[in-house]
Amino acid sequence: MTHNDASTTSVQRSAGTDNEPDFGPNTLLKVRNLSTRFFTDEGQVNAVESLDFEVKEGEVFGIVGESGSGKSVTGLSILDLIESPGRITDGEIWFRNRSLADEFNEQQSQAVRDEFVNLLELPESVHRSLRGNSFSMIFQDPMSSFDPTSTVGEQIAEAVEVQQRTSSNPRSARSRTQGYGFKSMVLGSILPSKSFVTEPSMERAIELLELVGIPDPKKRAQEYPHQFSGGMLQRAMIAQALAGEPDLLIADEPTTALDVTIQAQILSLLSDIQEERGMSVILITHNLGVVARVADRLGVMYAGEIAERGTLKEIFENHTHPYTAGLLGSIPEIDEAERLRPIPGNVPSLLDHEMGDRCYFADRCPKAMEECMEKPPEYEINDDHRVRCYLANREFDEDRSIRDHFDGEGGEPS
Amino acid sequence: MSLLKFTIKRTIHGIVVAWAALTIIFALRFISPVDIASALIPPDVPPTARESLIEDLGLDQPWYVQYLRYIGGVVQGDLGYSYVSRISVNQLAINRLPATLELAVAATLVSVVLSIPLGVISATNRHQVPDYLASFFALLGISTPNFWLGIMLVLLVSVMLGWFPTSGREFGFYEAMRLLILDGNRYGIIQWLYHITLPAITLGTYYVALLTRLTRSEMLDQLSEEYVRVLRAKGLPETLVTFKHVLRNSLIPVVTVLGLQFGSFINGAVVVEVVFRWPGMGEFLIRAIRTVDWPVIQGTLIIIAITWVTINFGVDILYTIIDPRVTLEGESE
Amino acid sequence: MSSDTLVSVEDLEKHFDPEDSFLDKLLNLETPPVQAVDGVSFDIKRGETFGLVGESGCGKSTIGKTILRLLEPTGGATYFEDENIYEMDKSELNTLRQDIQIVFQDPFSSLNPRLTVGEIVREPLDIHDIGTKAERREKVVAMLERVGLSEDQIDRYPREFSGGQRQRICIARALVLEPEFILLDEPVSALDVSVQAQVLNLLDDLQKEFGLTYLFIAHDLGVVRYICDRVAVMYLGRLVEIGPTDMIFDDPQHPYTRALLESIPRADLQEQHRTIEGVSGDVPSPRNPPNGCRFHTRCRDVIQPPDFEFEQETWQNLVTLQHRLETNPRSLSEYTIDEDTSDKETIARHASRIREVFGLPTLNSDAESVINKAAHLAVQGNFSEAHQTLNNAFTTICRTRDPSGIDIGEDREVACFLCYDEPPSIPKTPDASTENDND
Amino acid sequence: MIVTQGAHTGTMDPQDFTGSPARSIIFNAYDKLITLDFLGDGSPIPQLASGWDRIEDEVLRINIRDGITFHDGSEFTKEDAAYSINRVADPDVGMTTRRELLNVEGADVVDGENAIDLQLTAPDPIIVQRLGFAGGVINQDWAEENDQDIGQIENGTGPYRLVDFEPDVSVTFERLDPDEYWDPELEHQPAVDQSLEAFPEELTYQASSEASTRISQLLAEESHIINGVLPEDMERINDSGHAEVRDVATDRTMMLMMKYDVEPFSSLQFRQALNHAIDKETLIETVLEGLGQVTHQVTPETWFGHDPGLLEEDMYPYDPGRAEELIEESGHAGSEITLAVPQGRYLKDSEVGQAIAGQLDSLSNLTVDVEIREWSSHRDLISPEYDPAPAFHFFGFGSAPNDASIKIDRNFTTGRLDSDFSIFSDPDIDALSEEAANTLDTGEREEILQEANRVVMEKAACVPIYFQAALFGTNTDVVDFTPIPKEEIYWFSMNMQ
Repeated sequence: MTHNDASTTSVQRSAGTDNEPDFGPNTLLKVRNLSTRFFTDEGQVNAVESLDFEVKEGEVFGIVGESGSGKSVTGLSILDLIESPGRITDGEIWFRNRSLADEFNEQQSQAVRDEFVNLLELPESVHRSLRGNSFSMIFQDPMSSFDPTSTVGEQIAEAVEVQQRTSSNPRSARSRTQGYGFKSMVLGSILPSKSFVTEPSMERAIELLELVGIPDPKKRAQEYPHQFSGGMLQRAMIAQALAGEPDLLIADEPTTALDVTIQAQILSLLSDIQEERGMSVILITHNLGVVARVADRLGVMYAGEIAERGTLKEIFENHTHPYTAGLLGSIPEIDEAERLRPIPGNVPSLLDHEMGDRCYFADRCPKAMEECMEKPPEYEINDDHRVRCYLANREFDEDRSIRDHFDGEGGEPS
Repeated sequence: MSLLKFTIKRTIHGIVVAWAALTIIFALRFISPVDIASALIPPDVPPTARESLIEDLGLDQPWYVQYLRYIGGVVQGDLGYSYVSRISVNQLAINRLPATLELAVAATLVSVVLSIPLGVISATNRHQVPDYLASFFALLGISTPNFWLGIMLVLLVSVMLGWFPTSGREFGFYEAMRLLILDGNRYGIIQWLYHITLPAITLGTYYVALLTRLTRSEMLDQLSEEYVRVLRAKGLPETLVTFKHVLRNSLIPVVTVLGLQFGSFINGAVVVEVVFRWPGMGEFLIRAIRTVDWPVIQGTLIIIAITWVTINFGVDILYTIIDPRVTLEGESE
Repeated sequence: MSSDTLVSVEDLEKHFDPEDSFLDKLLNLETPPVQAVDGVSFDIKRGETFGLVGESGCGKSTIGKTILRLLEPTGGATYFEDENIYEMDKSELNTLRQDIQIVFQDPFSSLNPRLTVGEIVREPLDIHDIGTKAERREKVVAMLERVGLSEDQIDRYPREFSGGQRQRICIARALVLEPEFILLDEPVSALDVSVQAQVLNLLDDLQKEFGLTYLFIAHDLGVVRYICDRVAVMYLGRLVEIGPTDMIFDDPQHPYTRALLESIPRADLQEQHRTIEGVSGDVPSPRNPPNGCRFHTRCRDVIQPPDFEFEQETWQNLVTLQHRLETNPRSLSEYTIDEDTSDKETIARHASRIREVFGLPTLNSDAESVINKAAHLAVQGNFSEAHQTLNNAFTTICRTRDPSGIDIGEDREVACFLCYDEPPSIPKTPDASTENDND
Repeated sequence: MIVTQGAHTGTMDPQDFTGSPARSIIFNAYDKLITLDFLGDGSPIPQLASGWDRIEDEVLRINIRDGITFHDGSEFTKEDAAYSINRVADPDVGMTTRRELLNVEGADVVDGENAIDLQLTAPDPIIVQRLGFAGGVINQDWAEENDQDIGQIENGTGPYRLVDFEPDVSVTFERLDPDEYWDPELEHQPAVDQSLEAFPEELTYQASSEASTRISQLLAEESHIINGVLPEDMERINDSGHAEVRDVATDRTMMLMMKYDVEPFSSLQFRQALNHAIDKETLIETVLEGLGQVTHQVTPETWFGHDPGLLEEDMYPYDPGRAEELIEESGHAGSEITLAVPQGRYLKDSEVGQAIAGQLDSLSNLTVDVEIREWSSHRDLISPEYDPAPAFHFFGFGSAPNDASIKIDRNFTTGRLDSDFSIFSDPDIDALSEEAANTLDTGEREEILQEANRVVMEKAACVPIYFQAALFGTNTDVVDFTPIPKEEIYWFSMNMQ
């Protein structure tokens, strides 16, 4: 496939021609063939590689994986938040949005299919205008996710303001900065300036704080991030993400930095809000317990790919991919204390020249076979379950094992 | 901690620092290789008058008595009399201080007005042509000596092009403003601007370089902070991200440096004032050193020290405005 | 102290004095000390893995550092093989440092990037001047191989290794002096799950092989359950429960332990249907911890005053209000009205708003008038009197007395009045610390 | 007319200032009883005095002109004249100009005559010259009223009136209307052939210690006259087309001072050797670009008591061979000596000092080091109070009344009231000096002083090298600018087209 194509510098527009995307009735977002790469001094890093998945309306889609598996980059790619030296190099991100589809149907018909638009083919400014009101995102560390010198209330009110300005004039970049002229720019860079945020936005921000269960929201809105505890701040971040009433919330490790008791509070808050508003959520985490608690379907990511995806039940009880098995086997459970079955080896390098053209998990896989030296396609096990592993249609054959190519347990390929 | 308590605390800090400075300045007299009496008394004074002058000046007293008198004098605002001009040092300093402060403020403005946009452009265009250009200018500025730049500017802009006067200060700012406000006469303020431009640019340039680099690196630091990504994720326009949040946070260390530099502006002013015949404290101090006018040397140093302490105090207060984490330290948990 | 005890911690206390200057004292700007560790006692038996768990800021890492005398305690003692380490002189301490080693959480920052792996592991040998050069190298190689690295990696630098490998290097460095006791301060929490399991297994194997004793500090209860023999649970600088791991996990006694275990999401299909009885609110500040049982402000099972019968939830809300009035009354200023407003209706409206926010419905009991009075006082900005009013009427043992750990058999101790056969009586005089204004 | 000098004045007190920059400024507004013919031969001329008469050896009667008023309108009286003298003469008041009036005990008004009597403690044959170089006349009532502020305000009788004074920064004068001034035709100044009307109506003095700043001002036509131009900048100024450089040999004798009682300088042969060892022409040519006038005695040609015999005849021609011989004879062969040199006081002082040391050092039996110090600290070293003073230093002795006795008394005598810079002592010189001080007959006195000049050289009391040149830059609009040997820039020495 295209994963080694280092010269690809722009999104390939023709991706849709060879196989048309088909959308399910409740599909909200469909990511196809997404590749995001980072061009670093050490070489090209294939952070996300030919990724496919879809998110349905009103569901929680979990993305699980270890650090460096590309799960965060996936979330950032959807919001076009990839920063230099990274770039989305290929793929399509289809998003259901009738008004956009109508708007671009004529001028850019290749970017429109029914009610869906391919965000990567729309102008960048349009893609970005969806931030806040169609998509929003919450991050791992609430303490570093707020500007330390603006009040929490103001930061949330900014989100409200953006949403209001956008809804009154969706595609105008100018309207978003109206009232924020040169004077405000200069003053705002020195003094705490409220010139962007209006009184109603501030009131709405206070309502949102109350909604996420922050006591004394009026007073708390006037406080600065450092005056909040981690848990409170994570609630505030959720409030901020809700300000734009988004269709899709991307939660990137929303509980990882928090203590377990707080983690439980935040998870139930997220889950309540999701149900109440019927919005879709992409939940990115390394904690299988967290997905188990709130996700409907999930994808297990490894080395920039989704190795296995399906409903929670399929993945937990009927997993095919040895990596999924390894991941589940590595977790020390509080209910029993049997010996862990760790995955040998290390998290793989994503440097293009070190990746090779085989199953990326083969060197750590206890069931690696000869065919694994070639990249496996994605097999469909059933409607709710797909896997990128040869074991989907054949049994592990000891004779064909290539385990000896690689070091034994605990050994590191060097 | 309330602002009031913070202010009290900072004031006491300031007083302690000022006291230390005063003591060091006092000690200078004793460290100086020249006999204090001969330094304090003009060489032409005949021996009889000399004795009485020594008595008058209290130089026959033990050092601690002299010290107490000296501190007492400073506390009462009495800095003694210049032996060269026989005028009270206070009077002289009052004439001189505004000039230096004007120059320092103007230089600060020059450096801020030039460096912050440069820093922003540099940071937002990292590793692109504007960034390299800004870095080049920064390097140029930092490696150009003040006096040389001053002389070159005078030669080019004043002597050859005749755009600005070579030196001097026709009007003080206060005087110029009074003229403007009371009489509606703009002549004074125009002259003031006309004369201060070159010295301010000369003095400010070095700091342009420094502040540009600082702003750039702070901006880059801030831009890599997680909250910037969050601001973008919520759809905030880039202008607001850059100015309302990133720049504002980047300026916090810049303000600290500015505050510290305001003091060095006064030091740097010594050279610039001499080159531009700018009648400020620096030029005054140099003259006093040349004539070994001890009361003036002491008085000038004291005023510089006190100005510096005061300005840093001001910066601390400003800090509490731009960085809410400062005053509220200790309250939250 | 029984002979199989290796480390014994007695009444350890570590308060961090804020760095107040003389001026701060003069101007009365002192900040109260952080009571990071406040009277903690436990024994660690030879050859066991003793776990110390708790949420961030509970003081578990401070205990670790204090035990190693990386921090000086403000009270109490730690005995290592019956020697109080706080009374040791330099040379004794030096010997002790060979017997005790530490592995930190972050393998990225705890390795000197300018030294090779070989040098890093050899460094303790150099410092304590053990063996000849050749012996040292031999030892280093053996140790590296033991933790799963190979001899040809000895001249590489830390940056060339992954996180898991670096933590192996840290372990090798800790083991090279053949210590008896290793303090593992969150050794796996910076690692990916798959690698974390490798390291945990390695630690387990090494313990058996070398007869090591571990103090394992962690916040991940799954990891603790997996590796520890006995566990102590900490909350706000105190131990709330201590006992054998299985018992604590299977039958937690302290409400906090229960809530902690409840809160952990399980990687299990049944997870979505499990109702979590967690804790509400945030951990209070260790500068100003609650009186009595430190957990009572968040405890679901806080004991009711003997003369009343509230709904447990109402009672808990009442405790929350009491605590707020005591420690942070200014946060209630939103509900107050101007002092000179005497409009009864307005006062009543605000009072009922407070009650609504704090979840205090109208009650049909003697409590009603007290609560109402307190709410009115609070509305008028008279927080200390409001607090006094509530305090006089409703006193709970959890608030007035400090539960000390009680032995409930099977090697377990719990610091909770619920576990007392007969709770001690409430002291007659309400506690005097109610004027404690925190700003 | 804007003049920019290297230094300025912090005070306007005509009796309590130091330095020629202050002198240049103050005497535009203040007249003296007697002044000197600065543009001419420097002889005393009556200013506010109408004449004088030595009525006794130790009493000088000075007649006062009538009808002169101060700028504040009050009349100038003999009381004011006496007050002005007494204020300076009283050592307890501590006026800096007292140096010239050390022999004055006080002044009394003369009853019935518009005159004062100056009471002297010694005959002082040059008291009139000294008065001409001393302080100005002030109004008694005004002075007593404004005791603290005299330095900041002005009330003189001079042709210019103070308009604006910023101490050490700038001072501006306006010219009086000719009919306001007591001598509109300037008849009392023989060397000035124009009337007051011809001189600038407004006169500003500024200061800039940086030569480059002064030159920039001149070239930008912001300043009409500057002083202290460096030789290397001459070409640039002359080429600019609107400014030019004028130079004048001043009265400042640049010489090497030697301490008479410190070896090896205590040896006459050694001192003579040093005199032989310096190639004065080459020094001026190479270091000073030809600016400077070689001398073989300490007194300038225009001064009273100059020895014309020494003008052409060089007692010590440049002869390094002879110098080496003399050192050999002195018994100090192989000596190591150090020359103390100031920096920032005289024209290219440190460069000249280094060149001198280089010439001396090239003698085969002498080693010479140089110690260069910033002027202020060098001045402390050579001040009378400092002990031990350097035994060998480079010194320039300048502006004073044009009388040889001053150069000799102050630099080479012992025990005189004003021998403040002297590190030399010789009975013959002391005797001649004493004799000159007590001889009132002009002809006789001239002979004594010429003899003294010769003896100073015979005893090799110093190594006179050159008279320093002063370089001024003037705008081409300035006509009739006459630089004077005293280095000052007075109103009457300039005019503008």
